[in-house]
Amino acid sequence: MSVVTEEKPIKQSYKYVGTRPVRHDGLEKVNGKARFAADMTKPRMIHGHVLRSPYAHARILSIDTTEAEAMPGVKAIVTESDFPLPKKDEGFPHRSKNLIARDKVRYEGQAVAAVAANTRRQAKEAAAKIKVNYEELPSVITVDEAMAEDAPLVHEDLLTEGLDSEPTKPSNIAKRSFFEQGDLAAGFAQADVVFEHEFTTKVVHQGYIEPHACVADTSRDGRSEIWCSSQGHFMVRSATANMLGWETSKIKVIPAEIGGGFGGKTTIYLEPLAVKLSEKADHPVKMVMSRDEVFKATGPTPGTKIRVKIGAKKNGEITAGKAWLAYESGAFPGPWGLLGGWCVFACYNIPNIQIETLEVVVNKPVNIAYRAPSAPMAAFATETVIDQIARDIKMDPIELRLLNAVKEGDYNHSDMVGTFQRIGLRETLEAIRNHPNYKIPLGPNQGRGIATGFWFNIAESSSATVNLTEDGTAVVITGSPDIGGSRASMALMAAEELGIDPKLIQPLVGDTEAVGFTDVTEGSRATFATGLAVVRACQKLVVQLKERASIMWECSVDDIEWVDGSAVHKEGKESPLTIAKITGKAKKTGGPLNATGSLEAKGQGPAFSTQICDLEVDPETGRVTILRYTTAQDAGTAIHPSYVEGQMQGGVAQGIGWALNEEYIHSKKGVMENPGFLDYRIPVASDLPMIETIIVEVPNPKHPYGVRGVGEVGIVPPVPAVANAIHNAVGIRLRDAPMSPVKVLKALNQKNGING
Amino acid sequence: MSRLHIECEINGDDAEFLCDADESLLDALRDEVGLTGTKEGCGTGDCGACSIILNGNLICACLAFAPEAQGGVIETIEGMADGDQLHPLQTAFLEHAALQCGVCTPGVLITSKSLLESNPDPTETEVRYAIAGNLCRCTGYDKIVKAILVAAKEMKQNPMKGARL
Amino acid sequence: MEYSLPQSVEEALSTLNSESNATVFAGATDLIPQLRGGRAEPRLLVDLKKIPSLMNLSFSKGTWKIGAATPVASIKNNEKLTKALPGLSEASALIGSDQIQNRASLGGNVCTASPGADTVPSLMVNDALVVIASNEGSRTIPVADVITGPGSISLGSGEFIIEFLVPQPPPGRSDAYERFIPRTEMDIAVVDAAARVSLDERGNCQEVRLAIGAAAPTIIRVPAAERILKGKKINDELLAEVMEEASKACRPINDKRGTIEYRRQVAGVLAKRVILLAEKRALDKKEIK
Amino acid sequence: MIKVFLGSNLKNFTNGVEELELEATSVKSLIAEMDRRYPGIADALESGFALAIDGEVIANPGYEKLAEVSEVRFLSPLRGG
Repeated sequence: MSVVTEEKPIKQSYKYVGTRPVRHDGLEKVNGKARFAADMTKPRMIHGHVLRSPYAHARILSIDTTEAEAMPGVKAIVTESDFPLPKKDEGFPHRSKNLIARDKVRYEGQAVAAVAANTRRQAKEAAAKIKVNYEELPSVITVDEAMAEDAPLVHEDLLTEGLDSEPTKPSNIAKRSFFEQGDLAAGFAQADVVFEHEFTTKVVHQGYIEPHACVADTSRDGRSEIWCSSQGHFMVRSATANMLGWETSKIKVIPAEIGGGFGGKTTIYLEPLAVKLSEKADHPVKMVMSRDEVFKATGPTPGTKIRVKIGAKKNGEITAGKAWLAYESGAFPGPWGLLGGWCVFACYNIPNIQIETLEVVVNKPVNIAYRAPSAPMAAFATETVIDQIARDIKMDPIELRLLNAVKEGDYNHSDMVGTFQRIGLRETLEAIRNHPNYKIPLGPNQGRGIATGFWFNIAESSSATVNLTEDGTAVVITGSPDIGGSRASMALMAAEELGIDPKLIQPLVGDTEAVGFTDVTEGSRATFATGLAVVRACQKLVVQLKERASIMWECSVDDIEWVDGSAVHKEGKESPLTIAKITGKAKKTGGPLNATGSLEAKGQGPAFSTQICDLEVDPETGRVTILRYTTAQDAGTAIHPSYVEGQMQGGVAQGIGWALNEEYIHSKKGVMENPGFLDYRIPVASDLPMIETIIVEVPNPKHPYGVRGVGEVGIVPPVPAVANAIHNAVGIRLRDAPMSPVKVLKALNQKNGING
Repeated sequence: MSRLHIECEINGDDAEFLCDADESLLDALRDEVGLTGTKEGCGTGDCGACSIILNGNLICACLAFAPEAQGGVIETIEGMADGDQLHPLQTAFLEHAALQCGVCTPGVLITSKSLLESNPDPTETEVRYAIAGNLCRCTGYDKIVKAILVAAKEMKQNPMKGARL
Repeated sequence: MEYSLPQSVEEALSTLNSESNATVFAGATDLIPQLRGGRAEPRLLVDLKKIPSLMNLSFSKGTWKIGAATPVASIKNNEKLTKALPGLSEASALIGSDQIQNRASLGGNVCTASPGADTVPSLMVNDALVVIASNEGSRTIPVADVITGPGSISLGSGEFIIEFLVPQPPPGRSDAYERFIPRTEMDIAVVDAAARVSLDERGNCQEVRLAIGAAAPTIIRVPAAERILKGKKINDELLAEVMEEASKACRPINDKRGTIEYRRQVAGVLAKRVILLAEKRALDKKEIK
Repeated sequence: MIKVFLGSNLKNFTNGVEELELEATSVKSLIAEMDRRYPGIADALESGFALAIDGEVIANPGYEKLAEVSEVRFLSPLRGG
């Protein structure tokens, strides 16, 4: 199902954009030939294994590798002494300090040393022989523990940034941010109804199925080649070089197929260790994480504690909003609370606002992005309180949202977007209101929840090179790893520009030396920003093609039009020339035809999604079963609708997992108790219904095809949508995610006066 | 440690490899035989990315010892297509966008093939339970389930027909 | 490490005699994760799947014989067995994914001795016996006597289970199994329950058996609950008492899968549900007969 | 005259001042002027910053012209998944 608004897309109609061809990388992915990171081997390759901290917090007194070095097959060992700290602190995500422990280990699983040996078994056995003398320290695992008076310090020298007065002593709060607009007290005074509640969420992992892996081959001339999967190989190059103190150009990164990222592969973990081991051993070194290592040593999304207060008039007009958001950032400071603050009230036009955010360090892995990072937790709080207001004033929850929804020309209070251009929040709300799902009758213990979500999206730098071949096809090379079908969308945009069938386009992801610099595939930016680079390159090529045709026809370029993949003489004096005909004569008309497009993109356009969740609660066990789910999202323009739907459905599924079962469970000492897919429960196929999608198309005026990012916002509404549906089903308000059967049953017992 | 010499049939061809006694069949397939289409997502049988068929039974290759393959018959994703004739499931996955990153895809395809061989006309619920051992984090399963149902229908109508790409 | 593939019970016994640090296995679905995690370090792996009696599934003289190494998938795929012992079949069909069920065996499920082992409650309420191979010849004991605590069993180091003997229920008797997990598949039981209900001519309970898993160090029977229904027709009041006794009998722990309070409460709920389902099946069977 | 709003991370350099009014023709000259008034602020911005220029967010600003501009907001560097 698709809704197109009255406003026409930037172009009137498309020949290829909006169609659903088979993706170009599909065949290799259904026949097992696609090469992911762990599928690479090299001659003489040996294997690396990381020794990791068993403690959440401990001082490293000594590391003795003598015995390990004497173990069979061992070729090299690295510890922190092999990685002098770079002169300039790179800040978040603090890789130089995080990727190998120095004075202290700050979370269970932090790397302490790494061994390379002939076999994986030898490397693992040797690593076990490294003697690390630890002095265990008390740890802080939650926001509350970390912020308690006299809490153990994760960093003894961390002073809080952003306080009104200079901090006098170190703490676990890395940064405070504060934002105010209007007159909060006056705003709440105007309200007829005010609700204030506290919400908590746990650490949640992206859960990509492919563990991190790489092969590094460092040669004697001081250069290294890395084969790995990531969301940005240029990031891998610069981050690895920085940690090693090398010049960036000494490293070449070849992107493998990436088996899921969702933000989790926007940074590196193994690569500098592998490069160094390879340098010391003089062999290519392969390193592959186990699932246990992925959970313990890579960056999940933060646990949070959030308080939201919203006031509204009886007519539904929201008058004031106050939010306090404390986000964990793991063992080193991050930006997550601030991002949550940017999103917490972003869907609504609220005149009086106060937002305070805190970044709190804890003895857990360093958090990294996860699909619309920080927004789902903030939405959990806001959208639950909004639902409560709607129930209280007896207003339809969609009408309440429509009444207060931000629209074009409104200023985004978080400073993240600035003045909203044309946006589609209202359209997603209306699409959901008009969908049959909104009116299907519900049975006993069944409930319906609505929630909406915002994500700002990101633009950044992208490059593309397009080469035309002698047989009339186009090779489109970009620097954006394809994490969700972006090669297909690049091919469609190139096809549209060049006027040829997408089958004649070969989209590739080029290595760091084969294509221009491109930022990480993050922030839903690839189709928007890298798409712009592809469009630019193709537009240049069309100019070239017309010039070549003018040479062949001995006429003026002005007499030539580019129509449906051919040069056409405006007065019909010549038969049209296809790309193949022009490239066939390229040697005679000036040489090969190719072009590049590179830019720092702007105007990505924020995304909105509104969703309905229908579910049933088993009142005896607290089990929640999702019955139906519908999501409406503004895609701007859907380049390849199937993969837009796929992004929407994937985001919803992850959000449902977050809402119901996913969480890091830590012992009191900070040891993760569920580092595997058995007890870190991501949804399985039988847990979910079909997820109906409504693609709303409110074109982004800043993109030639109206594209806005679609990858992330889908994960924002599910947690509150589920919470609101549970309330609708059985009358309990849950404000602590995940809303597991244990918590649901406990709340039901309290409601029913049972001491469970 | 002396290594064991294992002889078996893989995707219709005779194969032999050397392995350790406690090496997983998954490691042997990937590292000794070079068939990297079968993936490791967890190593504990919880994700299904390493699904293969051993002696007619769907299993997780990470939860079998390599020596157990001695004299056995193994089917992996690399043997699913018949030459350039794709299996109808492969075609349906491509046509219905049932994959995103593609790392779970080999396992899901092998599991679906096993399902349709024992139950040619599954309901949506049967499909969902049959692939419950195959985790996919990208798709929300929606398009995977639809593609399997389409392939089942296609195979009933044209039992031997696949598509050529 | 070595791998051995004995062809007979005798060969397996002599192999085990030759190496004290040996592990027998069938499906290896628990063993391999243990090896990977460094929780087991045997010198010899003894694969029992080539021994015919351990791979058998047959019915004779009123008794089902299920080889200890037989994949549990063959239980759920056996229509006659599923009709006779639907609860045991349900439990077998809930062990992990299809991939796991094609490997995991009853022998492994019992000998891993997890408090949440899916098939054990059903085996217990059905009076299942195990035949154990040892150097002193084979011996037969009730399933419940195999498991002595979480992860510990009464079998000696040179011993292994050959087969399970499960009596065919007469008309008027049937069983049921339910497991509570947070997802629909792929989890370990938070709490589970099996019941066997035997009805007399008037539909009263001649006998009820109830076993609860994952709610105590080992899987427990609940005699107090069983007594409540003996000789009675099942009704809501009696079931409420059964639920209470089932909850009371639990000695659960707080862990990553559930809390003490939750397990107690849901143990009662599952007890009620399996008894009602077993009763319904027993009635259906009577009518068919 | 351009109205300049500083984010919380820049307040440390301005003794808590959050709003400035100053003359500048480009982002470059704006920062130079800010650094003249509050030494060190230019260095602090070296690690990355973003701007909203009359409501339009620029993720990596540096040399934008500000001839017709009335308002500039300093934002923290952006990040997404």
